[in-house]
Amino acid sequence: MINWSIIVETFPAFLEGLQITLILLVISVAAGLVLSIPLSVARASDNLWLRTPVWLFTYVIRGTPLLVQLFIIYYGLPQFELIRDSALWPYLRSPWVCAWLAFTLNTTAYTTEMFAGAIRATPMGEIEAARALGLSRFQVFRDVFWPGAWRRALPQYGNEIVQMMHATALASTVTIVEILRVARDVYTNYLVVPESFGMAAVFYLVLTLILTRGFKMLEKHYLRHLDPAASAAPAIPRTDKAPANA
Amino acid sequence: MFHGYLPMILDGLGVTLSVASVSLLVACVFGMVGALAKLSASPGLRWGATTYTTVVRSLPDILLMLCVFYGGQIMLNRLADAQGWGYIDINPFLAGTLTLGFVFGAYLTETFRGAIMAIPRGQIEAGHACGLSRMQVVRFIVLPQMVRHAIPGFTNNWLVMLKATALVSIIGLDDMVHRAGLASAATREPFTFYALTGAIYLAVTTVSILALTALERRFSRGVRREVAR
Amino acid sequence: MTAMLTATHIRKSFGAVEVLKGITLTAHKGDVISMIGSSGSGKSTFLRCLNFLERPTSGTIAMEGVPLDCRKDRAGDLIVADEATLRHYRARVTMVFQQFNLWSHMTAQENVMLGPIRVKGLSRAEAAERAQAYLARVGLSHRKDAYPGFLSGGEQQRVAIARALAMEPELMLFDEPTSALDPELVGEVLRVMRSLAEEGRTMIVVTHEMNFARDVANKVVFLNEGVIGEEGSPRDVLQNPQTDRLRAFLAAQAA
Amino acid sequence: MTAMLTATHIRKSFGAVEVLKGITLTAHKGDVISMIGSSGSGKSTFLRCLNFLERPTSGTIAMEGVPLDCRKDRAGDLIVADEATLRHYRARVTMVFQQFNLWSHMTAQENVMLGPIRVKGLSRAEAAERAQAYLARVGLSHRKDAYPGFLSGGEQQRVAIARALAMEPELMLFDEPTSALDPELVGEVLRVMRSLAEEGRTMIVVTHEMNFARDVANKVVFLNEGVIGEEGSPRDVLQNPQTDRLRAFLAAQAA
Amino acid sequence: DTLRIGVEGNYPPFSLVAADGTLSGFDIDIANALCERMDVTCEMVQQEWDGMIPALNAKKFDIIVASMTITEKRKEAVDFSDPYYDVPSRFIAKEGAFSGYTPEDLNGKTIIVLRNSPRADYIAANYPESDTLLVDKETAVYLELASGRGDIAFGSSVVSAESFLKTPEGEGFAQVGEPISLTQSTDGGVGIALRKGEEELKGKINAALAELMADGTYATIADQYFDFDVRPQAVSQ
Ligand SMILES: Nc1ncnc2c1ncn2[C@@H]1O[C@H](COP(=O)(O)OP(=O)(O)OP(=O)(O)O)[C@@H](O)[C@H]1O
Ligand SMILES: Nc1ncnc2c1ncn2[C@@H]1O[C@H](COP(=O)(O)OP(=O)(O)OP(=O)(O)O)[C@@H](O)[C@H]1O
Ligand SMILES: [Mg+2]
Ligand SMILES: [Mg+2]
Repeated sequence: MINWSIIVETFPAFLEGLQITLILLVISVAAGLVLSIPLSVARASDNLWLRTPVWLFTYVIRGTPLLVQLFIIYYGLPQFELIRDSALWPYLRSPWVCAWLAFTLNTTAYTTEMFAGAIRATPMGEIEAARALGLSRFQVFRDVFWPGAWRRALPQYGNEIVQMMHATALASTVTIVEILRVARDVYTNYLVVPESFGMAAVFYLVLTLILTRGFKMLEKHYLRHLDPAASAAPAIPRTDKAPANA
Repeated sequence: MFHGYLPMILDGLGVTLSVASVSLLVACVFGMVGALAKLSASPGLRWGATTYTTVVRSLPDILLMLCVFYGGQIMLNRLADAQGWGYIDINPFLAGTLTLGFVFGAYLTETFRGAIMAIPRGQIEAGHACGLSRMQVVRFIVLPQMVRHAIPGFTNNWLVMLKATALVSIIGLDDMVHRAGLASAATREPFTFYALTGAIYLAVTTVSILALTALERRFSRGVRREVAR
Repeated sequence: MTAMLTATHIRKSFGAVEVLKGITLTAHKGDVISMIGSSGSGKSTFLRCLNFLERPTSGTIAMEGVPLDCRKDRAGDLIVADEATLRHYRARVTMVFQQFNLWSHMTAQENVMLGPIRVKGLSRAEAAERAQAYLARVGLSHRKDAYPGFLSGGEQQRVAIARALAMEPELMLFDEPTSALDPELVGEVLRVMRSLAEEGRTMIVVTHEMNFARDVANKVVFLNEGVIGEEGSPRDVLQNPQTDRLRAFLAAQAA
Repeated sequence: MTAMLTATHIRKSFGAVEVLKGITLTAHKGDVISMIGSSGSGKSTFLRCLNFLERPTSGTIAMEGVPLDCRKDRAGDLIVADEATLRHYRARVTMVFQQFNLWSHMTAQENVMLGPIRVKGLSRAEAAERAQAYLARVGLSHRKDAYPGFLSGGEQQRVAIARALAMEPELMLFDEPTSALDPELVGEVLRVMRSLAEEGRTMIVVTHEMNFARDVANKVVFLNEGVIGEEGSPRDVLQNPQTDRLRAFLAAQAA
Repeated sequence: DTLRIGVEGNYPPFSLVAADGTLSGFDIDIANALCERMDVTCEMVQQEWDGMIPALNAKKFDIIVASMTITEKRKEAVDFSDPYYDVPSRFIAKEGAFSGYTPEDLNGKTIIVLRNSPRADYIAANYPESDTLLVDKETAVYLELASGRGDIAFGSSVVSAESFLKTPEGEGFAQVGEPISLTQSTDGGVGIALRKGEEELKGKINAALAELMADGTYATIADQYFDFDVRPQAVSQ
């Protein structure tokens, strides 16, 4: 059924594609994380002037397809002479920068909303307690506010990373040879589905499993304050509740 | 401004919307079957449904679309040849909607399963105890309440799927994005047409959100809203 | 006196645990049977078996002398042979639950109407009329358009009773109908049940309300670890317990 | 006797509503001042003003005779002129809250260590040692690695007290430290507070525990609608109330 | 009986989509003329270039009339009719940027070329020291050139002239050096692709093509688009 010689022949290409996929994922997610922290604080703030622009940004990005965003950046921007003549052009002409930009904008928008939700869920008392001890604003943010929000957002954040990994497949539409592009080329050349798209599916499946596992471990670490085992201690004998119908 | 390509793009919106809505129907069927399978007593069905949702959610949508589009057609052809049915065409519309429906069915499976489980078991028992048949219980008690529990997840999935229709251009369906591509090639103004497409998507998203919020309110009759947790 | 419902040698196991160990009980027309017993003794399970919400492991159930035609399911439990028979039977033997189990997306009146329309085949208009009559019967005419979420516990339970009544059943099963209620709401439900008893309705009531058992029931059954410990008139069973078990149970209830 | 903290003419308005109408209070070293008053009288607001969690509208606060240097913020409320001064002041005057407000992602010990590390500049090792000492002080050595979510309310509040103690403050503010606790857990917290008082710590305690006020405090302040209604020794205030308001309040507490 | 024809729409002047959505171009006209001659009703199915052959083999259509050059590699997957046109390829770049197009001239430069095409193979074989930017459609080659993502493009001499150099964006760009014929490596030019083994259909198409060329229909169509001979060499000789 499966033509192993094709697999042997194309496997190195897939490995290179894997490398590209991973690089795309890491640079987009890293930039998204850095950007979304301040943006989410602004998004959750009481100040209308801070909140609204960020809301607009996330609304627009989340309301349009990533593919269209990617095309606007990759094909659209060079339409303008202004951009072609600008100092940014040497960067923007690279498909890599375009894909990175589109993916970063995208993950930033989703992550910002996610973190903002977690921030809104912060128990204000914990913040006051930190202030009341004399911690500085920055210390409160670093030691109490952010760790709490991060932990609340973590399970969702794991999903976002997996989604982002899947989204990198769209880079294949702008000449970047990541896993899916390799698969499409293999398909065009050999016209076989299992050895091309099937192979790509295996790669993505394994990546997804690894990422999911990784986040499970992160959760285990970061969410140990929710884990009874982590707090196991000589239990105080509690008086049993009286039977309901006594 | 659009060099006369606006009607063609708007026509593409029609394609996009019909792809999205037909896909949604397909997804609802897959999702409902998946949810019932996951909740069924049969280990085989449960295993099948779990495999379906796990695999689909572990792969990029676009890859799944290509798999179904090419792989599905080739398999169908082989089957047709073997059975002597002659050629059976999966046109891109069918392929696109089936694929999107198949993919989002996996997401809706989870949504529906959660929604069914959110219905207190006692209400179903009360239905049986009155002498209602299984179908009647599903129709009059499970479904109407499920809708309410499912709407938030459903809204999310609809919005994601609406955006995912952009991918059908890659398998050659003549949707808005595909037409924007043709128009930009002809006019050499890609920004104009992709931005226009983005704006149309945003408008459709906005309308969807408003409509689904209204729908949710309608199905929440009889529910006491919890004030601040 | 006709035997309305006869349950014979009902057994029920969950996995390896046998919860009902052969229970035989007959309800005659007009009987008000009160079942008492400590938690876990199997009262709910028995009642649920009577309605086939739980499938008995063995035993027979007969209505007016006619045994229900049953077959074994894959797990080896009894199931009514034919869906239509089961539905017909359930319409004759309705059940009122501890947790009310009203359908939260329907108004009080719609809750009461659904059974008559779908099972008894009434028209909407007939069903509405009937629903209003039974809602009035439990004193809730003025709340007919309220959704369950906006009713107090006592009101909800009374709607649930109206829902059962609207099926015009021959026998009503009550599983601790007042124990999910705040103490101040118990009275209104008991009042309704008392008046049903006075009308001559046949009822089997699992309850912890000893006053109800004593004053309203004409028969009290004490269930203990899956078997009937004692049964008889309220006077015999409650005032003159024969076993230590029942004595201990009654003492605990009084405390 | 040195005046540790002097708050003079503290006023606080929320919008148009004046909640504190000029309150003057002096705490001397070793004082245990108990503040009582009906709900909404402004006790929490006053305590929060003392810690600048709430910005007073006007008034002055002085530590050991030295007034804090304040300026007006945009809303016209007072704010400590300089962030470093505020932090230093807060480290000297710590607060224990009704809702404990432990940091849920840190263990008991980490909760106690954070302030000393970040504000007092202790090393982790020193802070850990200190944290263990104060956790032992409140009887929770064995729970030092537990997360707040798995501590009982009483244990949480004792950790919160240890957290405040670890700052080695000169004055401790308690805002109804026991009122979020189940009755059976109140005792363990009060015992700790009582022993702190016996050590000679200076404390201001908002409380509804009349026994605590009577037995432990050396001064009781009755707040009424934003002004001090009565103040004096527990004996004078509690046993010999001068105003109808206080009499009514005490009667309600006794009921 | 309908014949379903796979066409592309992104390869002016051979095939393009007008604002009203209608297809036009040389390929389209030839396809229509063929249908008329073969006396079958035709249905045009638009397909991205990328999936053209897969779609044919998946029976989404029966033949491809989309300027598909006949190559050995493609012949492994599909059959071809006789060639129906042949045009050389050509380099295009900013005017004056390149004096020649030897591998030395283009050393280290980025050449833009259509992915999975004979031209891409040609570049890979002859310009190993150059970088390539492989794009999905022929029009994108010129979009990318105009936007500056590559230094020089290698495209169809006709497409580049008609759809790029004549447009405002093409201003300042020029063809570099001589036309390069890939006829040798491509079995005579551009053909109509069919699924393997459909000999009967192939025969009919070849017969119809020959008739079109003989009776002047072909020339009439070609004259609308080109001012030079695009007939395949095998025919023109
Ligand atoms: N679905 C089930 N699976 C397994 N065990 C069950 C199930 N339902 C009931 N049981 C067990 O059967 C026993 C009898 O339960 P049942 O609910 O009938 O008691 P009960 O007399 O109604 O008690 P209560 O007064 O608390 O309602 C209990 O030990 C219970 O744990
Ligand atoms: N942030 C705020 N904004 C507006 N009003 C407030 C705010 N905080 C407190 N108040 C009002 O100030 C008044 C005093 O509140 P405070 O919490 O100080 O009372 P308290 O004496 O502590 O009462 P309790 O015993 O209920 O805790 C109340 O009427 C309250 O509604
Ligand atoms: Mg029970
Ligand atoms: Mg207070």
